[in-house]
Amino acid sequence: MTDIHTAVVDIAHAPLDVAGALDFVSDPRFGGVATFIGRVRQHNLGRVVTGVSYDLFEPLALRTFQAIGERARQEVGGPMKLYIAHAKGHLRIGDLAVVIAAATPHRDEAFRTCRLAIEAVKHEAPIWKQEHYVDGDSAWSEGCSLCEEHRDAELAAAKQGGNKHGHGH
Amino acid sequence: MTDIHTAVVDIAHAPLDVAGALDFVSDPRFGGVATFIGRVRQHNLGRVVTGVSYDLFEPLALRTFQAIGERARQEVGGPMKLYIAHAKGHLRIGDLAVVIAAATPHRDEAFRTCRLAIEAVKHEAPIWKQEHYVDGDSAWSEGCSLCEEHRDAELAAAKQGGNKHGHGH
Amino acid sequence: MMLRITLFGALRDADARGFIELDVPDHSTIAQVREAVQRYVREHALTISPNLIQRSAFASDEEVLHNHRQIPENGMLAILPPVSGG
Amino acid sequence: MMLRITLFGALRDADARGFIELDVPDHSTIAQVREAVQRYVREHALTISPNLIQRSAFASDEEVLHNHRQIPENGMLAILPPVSGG
Repeated sequence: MTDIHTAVVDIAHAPLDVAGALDFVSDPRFGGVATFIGRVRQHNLGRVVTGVSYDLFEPLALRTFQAIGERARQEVGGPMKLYIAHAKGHLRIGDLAVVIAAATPHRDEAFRTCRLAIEAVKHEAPIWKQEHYVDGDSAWSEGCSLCEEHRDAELAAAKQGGNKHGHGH
Repeated sequence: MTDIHTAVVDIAHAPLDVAGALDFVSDPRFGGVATFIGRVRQHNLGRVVTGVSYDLFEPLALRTFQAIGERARQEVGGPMKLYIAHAKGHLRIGDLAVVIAAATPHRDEAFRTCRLAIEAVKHEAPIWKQEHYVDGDSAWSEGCSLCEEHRDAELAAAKQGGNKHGHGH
Repeated sequence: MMLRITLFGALRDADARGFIELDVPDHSTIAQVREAVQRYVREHALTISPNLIQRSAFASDEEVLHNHRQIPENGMLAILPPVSGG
Repeated sequence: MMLRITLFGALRDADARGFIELDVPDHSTIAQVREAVQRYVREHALTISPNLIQRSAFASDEEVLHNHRQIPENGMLAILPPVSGG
């Protein structure tokens, strides 16, 4: 299908391409385009971050992005285009980690599709973030378990906690 | 304040500038950037559209954008940057009518800020859209009344109707 | 006093110059201006529906002025039909 | 059979080569592989917490394999600690 574009981009070669994402979803049928861009922040949980490294299980990540797109298409139930790209490698502050663009005839579906996609990428895709700190230390971020039993428990806990995950993303 | 940028862009001179919006909201404190782009669609309510014209009451539109930004800042209650630009003049299919970009430390506030801003621009800013059809006809879009009594009634009706306005935007 | 009311959107059809001028009593309220505009379009711009005037707001450059407000001292108003930006 | 389990994220610390190899009975389930990995890290990678293995998922290139599933015939698995993309 040409309505879903997925990519893993090694940022040693090229940055994520927001203009390319907008081009991909552009279509005369669509009046609403919602995008989400995740960037590397300078602080996290009170520590000064100098950069992050993303590790990906690439074949499964791409399949997961595609599955997310198909789920979004089902949800929308009408025409849409969705672009999902995630960076891999070492990123500096301000570098783009993830770019999502969703286009639909009207804005509400575009926002919902974009949000669905970024939440699913964060919670389901085999991607790991390691933060590097100004003091030379580094740490893998706490994450969401993909084990069904842990995942269900974590999501239930997240709902109780006002939709915030304990691990802070 | 330099955290809110507002603009009305005469597209006879230049198109709306998505890259400029992203640059404006970019900040090492912010990990989440949500954008909304409204484009001219080829169809509306079953008619083939060849273009639209936007009429704006420019000084009040800019003040309204600024007020929307200040409301968003209150809502977020923390650091954020928000860019709101709307086109004026004659637009063709695919041209950008509105660009909103919101950046905050985390994604949830970015999405909420972006959504708040586009809803407010659509419902509160003194902007009028005239659609031109393939048969040579044209029509001003039905809109949201800015009269307090009509507005309250329309918003109440919209809520009853599952958050969809009767006039379809 | 003479009021100049700038027209927007569908109300531009009321006068090709983009505004109408009305003589109203000093310190009129917006509600009174609205009635004056209704009379004006009944006489001069029959294609404009009274309902559209009813649903329109009035504004200065700075803010929307609701029915109880007085007209600005500079005599400049805008009439804003229902909005459809975005 | 020999299983090769590719490591990701924090689990890369278990072996600098990026994978571990384990000899497991044919047709083992993922639950059994998980136990074998727990034994392996207890012996060879003490910095890895057993809780992290417990919260990790296993997958082929195509899909996450839950505890009741059997190991793939090609003997290739990936172990996925909790994810933190985006």
